[in-house]
Amino acid sequence: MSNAVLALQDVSRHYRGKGGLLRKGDTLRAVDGVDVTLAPGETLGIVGESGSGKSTLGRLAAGIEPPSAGNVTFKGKPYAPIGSSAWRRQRRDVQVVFQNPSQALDPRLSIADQIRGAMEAHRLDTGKSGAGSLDALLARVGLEGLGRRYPHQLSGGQLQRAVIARALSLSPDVIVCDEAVSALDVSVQAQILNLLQDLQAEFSVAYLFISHDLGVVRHVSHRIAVMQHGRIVEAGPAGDVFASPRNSYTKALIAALPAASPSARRARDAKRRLDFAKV
Amino acid sequence: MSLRFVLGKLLRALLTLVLAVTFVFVVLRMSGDPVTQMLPDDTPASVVADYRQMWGLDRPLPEQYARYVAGILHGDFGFSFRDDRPALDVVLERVPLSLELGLTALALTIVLGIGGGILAALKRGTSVDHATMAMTIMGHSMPNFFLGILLILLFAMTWRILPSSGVGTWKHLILPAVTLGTSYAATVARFTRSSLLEVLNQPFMRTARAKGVPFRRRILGHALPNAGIPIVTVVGLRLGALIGGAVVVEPVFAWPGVGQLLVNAVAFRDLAIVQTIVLLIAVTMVVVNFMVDITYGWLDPRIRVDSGEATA
Amino acid sequence: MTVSVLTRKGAGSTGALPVQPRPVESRGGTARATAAEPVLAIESLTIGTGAVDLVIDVSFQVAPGETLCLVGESGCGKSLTCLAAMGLLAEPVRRRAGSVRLAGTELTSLGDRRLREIRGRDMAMIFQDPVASLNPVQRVGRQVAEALVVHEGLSMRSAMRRAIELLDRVGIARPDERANAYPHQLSGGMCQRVMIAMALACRPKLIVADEATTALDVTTQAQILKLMKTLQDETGTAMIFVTHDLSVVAEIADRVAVMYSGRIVETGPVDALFDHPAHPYTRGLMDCRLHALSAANGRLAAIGGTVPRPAARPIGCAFRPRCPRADARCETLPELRRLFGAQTAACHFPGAAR
Amino acid sequence: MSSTHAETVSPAKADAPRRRRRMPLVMVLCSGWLVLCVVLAIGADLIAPYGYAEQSLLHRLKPPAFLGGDPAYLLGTDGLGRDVLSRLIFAMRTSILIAFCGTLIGSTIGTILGFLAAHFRGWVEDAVMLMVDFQAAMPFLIIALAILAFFGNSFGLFLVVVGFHGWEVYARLTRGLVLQANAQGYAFAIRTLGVHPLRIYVRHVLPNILSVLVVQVTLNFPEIILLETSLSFLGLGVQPPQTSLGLMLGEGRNYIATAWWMAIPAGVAIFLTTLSVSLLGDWLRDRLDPTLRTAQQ
Repeated sequence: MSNAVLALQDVSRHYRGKGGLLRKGDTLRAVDGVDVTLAPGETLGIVGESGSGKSTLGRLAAGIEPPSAGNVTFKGKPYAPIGSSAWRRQRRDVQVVFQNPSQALDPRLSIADQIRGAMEAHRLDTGKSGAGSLDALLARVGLEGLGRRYPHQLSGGQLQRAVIARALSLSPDVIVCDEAVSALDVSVQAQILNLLQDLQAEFSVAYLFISHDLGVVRHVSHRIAVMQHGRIVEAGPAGDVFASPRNSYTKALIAALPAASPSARRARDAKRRLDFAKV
Repeated sequence: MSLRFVLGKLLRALLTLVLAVTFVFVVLRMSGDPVTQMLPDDTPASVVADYRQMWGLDRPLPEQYARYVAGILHGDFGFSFRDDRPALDVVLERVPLSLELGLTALALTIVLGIGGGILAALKRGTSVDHATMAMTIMGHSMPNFFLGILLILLFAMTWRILPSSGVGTWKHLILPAVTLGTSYAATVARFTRSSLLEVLNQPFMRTARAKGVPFRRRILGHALPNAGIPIVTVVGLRLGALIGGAVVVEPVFAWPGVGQLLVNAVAFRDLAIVQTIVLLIAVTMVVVNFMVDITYGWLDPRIRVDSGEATA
Repeated sequence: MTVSVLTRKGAGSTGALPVQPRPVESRGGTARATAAEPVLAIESLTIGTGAVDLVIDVSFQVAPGETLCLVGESGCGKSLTCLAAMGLLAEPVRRRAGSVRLAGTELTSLGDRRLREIRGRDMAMIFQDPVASLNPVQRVGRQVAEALVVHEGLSMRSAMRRAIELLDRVGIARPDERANAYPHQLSGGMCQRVMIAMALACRPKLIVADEATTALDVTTQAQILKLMKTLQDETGTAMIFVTHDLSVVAEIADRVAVMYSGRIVETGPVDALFDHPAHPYTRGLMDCRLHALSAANGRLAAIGGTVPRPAARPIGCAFRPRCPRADARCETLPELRRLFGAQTAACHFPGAAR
Repeated sequence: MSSTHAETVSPAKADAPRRRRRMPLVMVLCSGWLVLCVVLAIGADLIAPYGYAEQSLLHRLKPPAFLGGDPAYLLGTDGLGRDVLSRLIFAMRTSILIAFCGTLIGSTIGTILGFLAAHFRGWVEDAVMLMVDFQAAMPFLIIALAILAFFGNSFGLFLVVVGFHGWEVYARLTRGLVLQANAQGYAFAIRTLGVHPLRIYVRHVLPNILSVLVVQVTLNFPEIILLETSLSFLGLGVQPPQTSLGLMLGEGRNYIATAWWMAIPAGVAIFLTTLSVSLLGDWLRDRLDPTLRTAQQ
């Protein structure tokens, strides 16, 4: 992975306990010595349960939080100090799509204005977004003719499309998707996942796809990393990790998945009874 | 309750107190030479110089500050030139009367304010609720000095059933206490209503209904213990409004308490008295806030008990 | 195509719902629970607020020991249906029509007091957010015990003893210590166990679980689902389990009712529904399911569009604008019709190939 | 009581946007009173029949015209033969001017400090919050009295002192809202796009929190009126020969048994003004509450 667009080397993020929440002197190791690389145009899935540190990892990778230790490099260069003007320029290359799209958009501006605002911040010609004109970009994400709408006039799925369009307008190399489809209804979730995959094929953008949902991660990712307690406990090509997990935590996660159908459930339960009888 | 929590709150209280003392000191020094202000205008220059040396005003500011603080710690709050006595003595002898008035008004507030607020919240949307809220907004908008004058006009002058001013019997207490308590009770009632309504909308109240808990038990056992936490806080924190109100109401009813003393002292620029009262009120508020914080922690287990015990 | 022929036949022979025979009318509302009688029977339930209907003409029944899953996306009216069953609808949302019978007793005509006596004793509810659903300033043991004090007249002391037993039974280690904990000291999964203990306290005939595992991690969800199944086997309680997750349905359901935009669009035994979903919406939900062990990369068969707002529901079949099979017929509302077996669907073209 | 019925919108009515859009009668009356106040304050010189210090010892303590007094003095005269109506109009000008300036000073300082605290965090935030705590802990009337006692009274100082009342509420509100927007809201998302913080605050955050701040103004404004009138009533605020509503009430207090018309109009004016602003504020808060706002505008 020498051509990695994004590389995290032995990265840690610790929070010092403050006040009553954590006892004095306790440090929370949200991310603890993680190595991750992301190739151009690739999707790396990060999966883990709540508190595993996967969201913190995403923020470190996006450069919106500084690591306590280790290096995060984008195209071989580290991120500039957060808040500096160099850092602001770098924001163009790495975009973030969060879980709750209604919180990511300014409620008082129209969708088109928000996208325009993002482009103006990077002195981009608003006529030439990643997909041509702004209208073309909106059409590309399935929001044709909705540019003048305000966030409260759109559904959750449409809002997430708007956020994706805003990210795309800056032609980034990487989009960090932090639980980007978790808050959406299943039918809409599928639409957004399809959109993300189409956009990747079209613009060769790389995704760092963070989710607690193993099914979603399995579906979109080329490679997968499983996180637990701030560490990556297993990583590899998506198919391999699910077909033959080696780590016990990965195995437990997969075993805890609900069955795909009632017949699959019965088969699984029967097998478990059999295994139990053998022991 | 963890020691850390108490110590943290104590530190905050002390910090506020230091800030109050510093505030008085800075204002005192900024406002001009205390010697020329505290001594009569015709004092000879040599006497002024003696006083300057005696009070240490020729020393650098940090030392002056240290002396000032040391003096306060020893109970030296300066001399009231109008009474020609230590300012602390003058102020302290007024305190019992102000306490009498303040506590009566507070009791009135708690009964009327919290009671009215609970009633309005439980009868939400009914005419009881609307009437209570209309009364609170009127009570809140009514300047207490105007209310006092109106009450005097009606009860003392027109109907002649209550004395208009002075102290003596319990009858003297009624008008000032009602006047003082009104706007405070209005604030407390509005706050009680809104915080109780907020609690009534919480998911755990639905759980209690789903459990089949009777109405009275839901309110007494679940809603009020949760709503009580912010209510206690606001009653304590808004005590400043009551003290401020007393300063205005006491002169209206010629109630010879600390408030009236303060107003007179400000009018005559008796600075020693003013600084004593300001510091006294600061101490009172700091103590009250500290007690509110501790009560809060005692009422709310989320603060009281260390969090993070177990996982499923 | 054969399916649709079958449908018409089926529709001709049995007509519209109710699918199961109505319980014998019992005079004076006295419960006469027989083995054949459903624990809960909801008929033609309509719920609305203002000028908008949120749940329309919903009917279903739950038999003793059975788990019925209510499935659908957000805004379909699943939770409202549950709250209505429990008599917990809060203004301005109210029941407009329909009946709710628990073990033969009509609940909609009961007064507040009688209804309260039934809630928590004969039927109990578990909610989505377990931490927020527990009183933050009361110890969890006491909250479990409260149901016993209220319904069985126990003293708090003996109720607490029972509460500790219950906590033990829902798999909480060191129950006597944990009974003294406050909700914020327990994890989400642990709080959900407390909620389950609370629901079980008076041995209800029916438990309504509204997205009870949605907020939990996969591993915790698996534990809670397993616990609920085990407890149900032991107690024979009927259960309504609301979820938007078809995988959870596969885990726990005996029978399924799929809701879309306020109406039930398909019902049936869980196997039938998974093997041959009849309504295009059910089929769509099945298709856009993602499963870690089955799916490979590729495009998903997504349903286009979104669930309509109740105020802007299309005339006729509400799924019409999103349906690949829709034509002019769908502008008239399809009735729920019996297909084969116990499966029913509200579609003019049930089971039709896309 | 019908007044409060109108101010709370029942859920059933919430579905009929037409009816909600119309202003309830009480609110019309409140706005009407406030407009009148502003007109009187601006045009006091033209409207008032006499000057506020114009004495006429021949016409001392005349009752209002409608109680058999001189028709030339609509609301009667005071102990120095000054026209009460004219004095009332000028007093309203002073009181409203002070409250207006005070609100402006407090809201500007508070909002700016709130933004600074939320942006810089660290010691800036600690310092601001310490001041906020101190200000909130001390009754403001006492602080104001102390400053007036030590520095002596001048109109400019009085204005500034009154202006500081309530800054801490704006600071706390602004800080909280900005932190919230920064932590998980739109402001954070926009920051990750590389937009300059100043632009985020001016273009995105300020417009979004403005409604909350406006509601706070409606709470703060009556408090400042009450503070000013209280101090003037005690003789420690606005000084004669200038006049303010509080001062008029204070002067009229001594005549309350014989010439009640000196004091009562001023008191009623204070009451109506604070009541109007408070009621409008309540109404505004209900309208601006996003949970009450209909999904479509």
